[in-house]
Amino acid sequence: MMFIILVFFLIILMVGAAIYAIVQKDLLYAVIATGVISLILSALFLLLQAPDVALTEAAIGVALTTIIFIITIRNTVRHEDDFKDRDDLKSAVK
Amino acid sequence: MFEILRYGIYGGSISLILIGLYAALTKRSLIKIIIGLSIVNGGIHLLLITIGYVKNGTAPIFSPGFENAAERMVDPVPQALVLTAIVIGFAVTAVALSLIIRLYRHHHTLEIDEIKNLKW
Amino acid sequence: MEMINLIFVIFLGGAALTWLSGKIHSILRDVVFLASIIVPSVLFFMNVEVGQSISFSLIGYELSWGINYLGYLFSYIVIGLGILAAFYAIPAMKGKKNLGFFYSNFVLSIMSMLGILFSRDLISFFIFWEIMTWSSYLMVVYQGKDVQKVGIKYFVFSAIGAYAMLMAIVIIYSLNQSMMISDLVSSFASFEPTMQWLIPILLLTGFAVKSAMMPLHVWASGSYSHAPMAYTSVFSGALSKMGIYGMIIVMVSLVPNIPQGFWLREVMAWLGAITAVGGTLWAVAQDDAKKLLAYSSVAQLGYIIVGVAVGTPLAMLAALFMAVMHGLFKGALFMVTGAIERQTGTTNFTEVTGLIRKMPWTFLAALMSIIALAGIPPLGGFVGKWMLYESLIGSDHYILVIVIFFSSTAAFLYCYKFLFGFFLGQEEKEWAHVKEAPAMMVVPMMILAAGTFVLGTFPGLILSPIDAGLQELGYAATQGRYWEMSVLFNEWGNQIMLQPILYAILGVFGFFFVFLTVKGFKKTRYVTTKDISSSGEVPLEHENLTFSMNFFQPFLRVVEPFMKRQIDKYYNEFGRGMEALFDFTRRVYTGNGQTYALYAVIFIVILLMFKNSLFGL
Amino acid sequence: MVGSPVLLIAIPLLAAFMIPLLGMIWKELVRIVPGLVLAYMMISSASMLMYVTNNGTIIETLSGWEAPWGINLVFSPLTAFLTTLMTFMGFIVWLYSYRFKRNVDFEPAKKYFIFLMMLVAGAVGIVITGDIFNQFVFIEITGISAYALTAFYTGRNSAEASFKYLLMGSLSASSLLIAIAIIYSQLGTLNMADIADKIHLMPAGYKVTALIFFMMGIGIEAEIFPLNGWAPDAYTEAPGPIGAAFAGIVVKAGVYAMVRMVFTLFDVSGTMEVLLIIGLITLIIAETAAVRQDKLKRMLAYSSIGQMGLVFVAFGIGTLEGVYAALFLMLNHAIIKPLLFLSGSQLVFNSKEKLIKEVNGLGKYMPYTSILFALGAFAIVGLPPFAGFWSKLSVLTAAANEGMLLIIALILIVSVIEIVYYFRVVNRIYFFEKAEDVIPQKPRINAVIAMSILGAIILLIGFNPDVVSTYLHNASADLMDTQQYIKNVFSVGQSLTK
Amino acid sequence: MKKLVVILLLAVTGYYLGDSFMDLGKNGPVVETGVKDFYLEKTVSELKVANTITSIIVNFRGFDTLGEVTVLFLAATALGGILYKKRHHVGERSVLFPSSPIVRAGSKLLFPAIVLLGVYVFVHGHLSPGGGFQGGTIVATGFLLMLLAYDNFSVSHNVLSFIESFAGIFFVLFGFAGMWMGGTFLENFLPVGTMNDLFSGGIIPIVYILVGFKVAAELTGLIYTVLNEKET
Repeated sequence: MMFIILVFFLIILMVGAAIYAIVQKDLLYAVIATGVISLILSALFLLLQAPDVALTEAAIGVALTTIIFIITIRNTVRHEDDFKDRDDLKSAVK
Repeated sequence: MFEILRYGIYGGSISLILIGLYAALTKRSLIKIIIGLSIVNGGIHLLLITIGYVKNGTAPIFSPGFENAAERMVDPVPQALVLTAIVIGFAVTAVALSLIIRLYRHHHTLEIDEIKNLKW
Repeated sequence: MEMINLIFVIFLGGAALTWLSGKIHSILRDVVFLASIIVPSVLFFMNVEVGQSISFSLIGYELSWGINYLGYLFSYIVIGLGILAAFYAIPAMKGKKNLGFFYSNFVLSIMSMLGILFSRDLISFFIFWEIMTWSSYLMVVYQGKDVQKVGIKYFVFSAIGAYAMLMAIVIIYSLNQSMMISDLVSSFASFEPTMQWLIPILLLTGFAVKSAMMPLHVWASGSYSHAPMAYTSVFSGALSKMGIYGMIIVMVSLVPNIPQGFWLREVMAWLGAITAVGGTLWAVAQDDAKKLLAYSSVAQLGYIIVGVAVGTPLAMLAALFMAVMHGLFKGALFMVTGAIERQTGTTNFTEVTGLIRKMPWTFLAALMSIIALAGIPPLGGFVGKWMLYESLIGSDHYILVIVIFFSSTAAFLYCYKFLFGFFLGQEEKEWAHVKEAPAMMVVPMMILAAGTFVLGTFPGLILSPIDAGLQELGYAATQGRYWEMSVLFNEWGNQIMLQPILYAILGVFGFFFVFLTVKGFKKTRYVTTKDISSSGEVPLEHENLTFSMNFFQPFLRVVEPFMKRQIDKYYNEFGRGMEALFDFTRRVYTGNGQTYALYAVIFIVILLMFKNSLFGL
Repeated sequence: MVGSPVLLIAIPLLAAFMIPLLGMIWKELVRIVPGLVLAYMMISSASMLMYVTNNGTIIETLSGWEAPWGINLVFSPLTAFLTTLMTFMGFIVWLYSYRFKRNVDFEPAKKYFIFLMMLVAGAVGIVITGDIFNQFVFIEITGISAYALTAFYTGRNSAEASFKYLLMGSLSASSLLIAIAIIYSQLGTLNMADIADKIHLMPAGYKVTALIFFMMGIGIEAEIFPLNGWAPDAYTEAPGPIGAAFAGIVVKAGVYAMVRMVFTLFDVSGTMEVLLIIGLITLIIAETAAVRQDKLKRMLAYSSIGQMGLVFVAFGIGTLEGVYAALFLMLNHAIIKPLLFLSGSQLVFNSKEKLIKEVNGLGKYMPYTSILFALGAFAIVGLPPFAGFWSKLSVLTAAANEGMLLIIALILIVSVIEIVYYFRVVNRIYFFEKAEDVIPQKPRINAVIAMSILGAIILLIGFNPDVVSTYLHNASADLMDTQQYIKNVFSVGQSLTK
Repeated sequence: MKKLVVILLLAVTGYYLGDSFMDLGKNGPVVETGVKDFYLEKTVSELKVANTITSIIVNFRGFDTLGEVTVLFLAATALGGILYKKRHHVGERSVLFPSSPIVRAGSKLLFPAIVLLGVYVFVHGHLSPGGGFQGGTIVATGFLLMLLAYDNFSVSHNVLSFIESFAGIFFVLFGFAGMWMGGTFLENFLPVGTMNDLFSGGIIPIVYILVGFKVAAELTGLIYTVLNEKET
């Protein structure tokens, strides 16, 4: 019983994190929300008796994917709808 | 009771898939699209793991002395598949993000509507 | 190796060798070119009898090559015209660039025409047909003048025809699992009626394109006038006859098996008549000799189609005789035009006039072939037209007779225009330097003109092979007694009845010729077009006063309402509309990657929603 | 028989891992070794094709567990035929792209050749594997190599094309995983033969859902209509030889996966009609879209998509003749379209925009390449006596035997459209005047050899199609016979079955 | 508007997707005995490996794993190729956030522990949860930590490519060895020891350790490449 409630709580948390990651305009927070999703996923895997998958998801999903996203954001733009140097954007898109 | 658990996890994973697809289909920022795709991957992985789950089963690892506990074990095959799938998904995500960096170098924007030099 | 294979191998190797030897020396190339046309032809006439055939199988299809009487008849046209045109081509094409291309295409198209006559199964028929199509296409675009319009138009029409034929072929193959034409003929009567209608119509579409029947003739003028004249003589004289050949096979061996099949005959006959009239009118309106001849070819093919469609034995005789004649005189006329083009650089009546003293032999050839074309006795055109009229009247097509008669009288106009515009009339100073064309060009056209003369006098020469071909197609044998069919022929021999008149006309003809040549050398004063004073005022230098300016203006003003409708325009509009449509359809590929992803989801949703109906759950 | 099927995948992997080390020894090795590997793959698969033609299917089990427990490789006449074709094309592409551009420095060259080799290896894996998840892994290998190769040129729009490809590719991966999940959840197995054996137990609804997800996942690789938006961009922006590789190798693997799934895995009625409809739509839309293109490679790309649609039409006919015709089409397309891509990219070698009007009048300056391009154009529109005619004829015959007259008419109309745009280009090459700013580029000797081989094959098949018909007959019979496939896979005790 | 359409489409997709799993939730699969029972049984009886997932990944479906490490290898290579610039400026690295001395000291302390944990995980992959992938990723996270903490911490590309190449080569060579000894590719030809013993399971631990090295090297190189990508 506890188990089921815990799983449901995690699922609801995960869906909430997903929705947050979608609606959040600041890409950095969105990425961190994705990391949270991966964390909850690994917890769920652990609860579903898949420890190996949980380990992998924790290592890859939480650490590496997030960091690569963050590096990409650092190299491009941080907010979803702000565009640096729109003026030479016109020249670039041609 | 156990069905409720199953349905709950199925619903969670499918809703994760749908949310990710929604992001991939409507968001205009490339990074958001990739985020959506990784969310879709997560949902699919959860789906696969749940398929293999049996009622209060144990992890498919034989601890000493329990060499014949096979019937209570969860299905190990989906877990193996998910391991592979996670790594592949990570590889694809990394390639996608590097492509995004190059696109930004070339187009100075992440708007997918602005990146239409090749059309028709 | 079988002789038949050997012939085609020599043709192919000759084409390749012609190309290669051009890299070494031009004389060598000319020699190889002539050899690669003449040697197989000689082999063909020496060693191939009617009825001998070879057969082999290719990915499951039984192929078989062999010649029959009808094909033998047509092979006279193809090879005779081909050899003469080949001789003519060498001086005519001198100095043009990439000649190896031209010559090897020439050889290829001769080979493909012979192959069509050889093929006894539909697959090789289609293969040779397509080779003929693209080799002639390469000839049309050879000079590089608006290839994107004329060339593409020619190839698209040919492809439509060929693909209609291909569709018919695969349907036939699915109906009786054999590609043999003989099997088709034998089992055609047992097909169900829809197929019995569909197959001949598709096949006739294919043949009608090549023989320039009316709704599908729009490629003809451009292609005939854009190809080099040395090839156009073959193109119009022999290559269009391939359509007639196929049409004869369909009309004679398939159509009679169709219940109410005569409607098809009537429709074909009327289309042919309309072709004749329209071609004639358009030819009258032209100012360029090439286009004039092109349209007149369309008209002449119209006569032939009428004869084939009516299909009584006499009509068949007439049609085939006219086919041969058309090969002769139209080849000669195109050669004449080519000679004039080579000497003067233009083929426009309003520019070049009064060449009669400059090029008398060319004029003679032109004169004879024009007489033959116009159907004046004693030359061969008369015999063919007479037989055609007689057969039409005999089979109660009175309105057709009127239409044909109108068009053949209107044909006089452009004949006269051709003759007058080039040769008669005053001389322009700018053509003072023009010389007679080299003998190698004059001799072939003279031979062709003489051929018209001979066949006009002794039509039996060609009528007997025609008769053999018709017997093969199942017509009653006439044992060479043509006078039972036509009043034209007299009892003793197959000669024309009115021999005395003939020889009287011959005398006049010869006197005319002698007088002409003698008068040519007498000292007389020749005036130019500018050497007139109309009511005291002297014309300006730049205004064009040649007689050919608006030559038949009153006549054209009369027939203008009929000629305003150009089918060509509709085709162009259609093409433009299709291109606009295509330009619209490719907008599906918006450059946006997200849209493509959306397409994917739409695809999967559609499949999911209609899965019960799609996958039969 | 040289080697065994697994070597076709293991050797390239070994070489791919080795090449970074070999590059440290001698820089030229990274160009040579892939060529050697591809040549080995070609020879070995050709010899195994001979073996299979005489002695029947080879089933190779991996890691000591026969099917359905372990992964197994199926080297049947069909897969042997496709493998030979693809490895041959891979070798041709390597031969052409050896020193294709001079000013490429070491690192990109190394990566280019590694990816080319892995592209071929992944495609071969897709074809010869007998396990759906393994097929998914190989699809991913091929996909990543393809993304990287598409994005090879920096400074062009190649990144954009590659990103579109990657977007669609990851969608396809997701839907494949979903389909695999459904299949496994119901049948508890991943082996193709096992699935084909048990599929009738599965409830129809799930079966169709799984089939649909499979169709989407593989259809993206196989360029069927609504899913092929990535294809023109990728073909256009990738290096010329890679366009040839896509047309000759990757798409073929996708088509194989599709038909193997439709013919063998699933027993759903009506799938053939769906294939037919999809193929027709793809054919018509792609060919009409190709008419108004102004970039050469883009036009070729649309034409290639259209040909794939025709292949699906031929498969959708569903009879043995239809399959035979479709395989014949695949063979011809895999020979002709690479020739067009190679010679075409040589024609527009020095131009930035790769416009069609830049080939004007190049017939005088680069005659050999031009004649090869013209040969390819003549062959692909199906003019006898070149290769394309026989495949088109067989498609039409197969359709006629089923009485599909409308489909015959549509195919022929579309061929007329095809003729229009190809002949425009050929006319431009030969009968137009060259613009001043276009610099003709003489092809290197290896490129000439590669293109000449393809041209020779076109002429050979055109004049004597019987050289390939036996293999095609075996392959089509093999594809149609599902029970034989299952029996072969399960009777691995003697791993070579007659 | 577009959003609405998308939501509708996704609703349909989700409906059918859920529908195809509902019944499974109620009354299980139609085929009760899949391949998994065989795997569980053989893992104990023949392979003597405690962790069934390890046995599946390395032995039963070892070919998948080979393909998977190839995918990682290709991804690392592709990253290098896609982000390739004519002149590398190694050293100047995009600093995500300036790290305080405490972080540096802590990461210096933590780094050996993380690497040790990773090595342990992939050495004991056949006995306990974890294995090559997990251990490799853990080691890679350790390197990531150092890379984040120290701006001038650099890994030699050559060493990384040596490690991954040799790991991959040995993986394939073990496959060939299996072919040579046992007859099929990647066959377990070494004697399987006693269960729950470190040296048991034949080639499984060796291959998994190779996979661990390869994954660690590839992920580290991947991170390193991306980190060196300074916005220009």
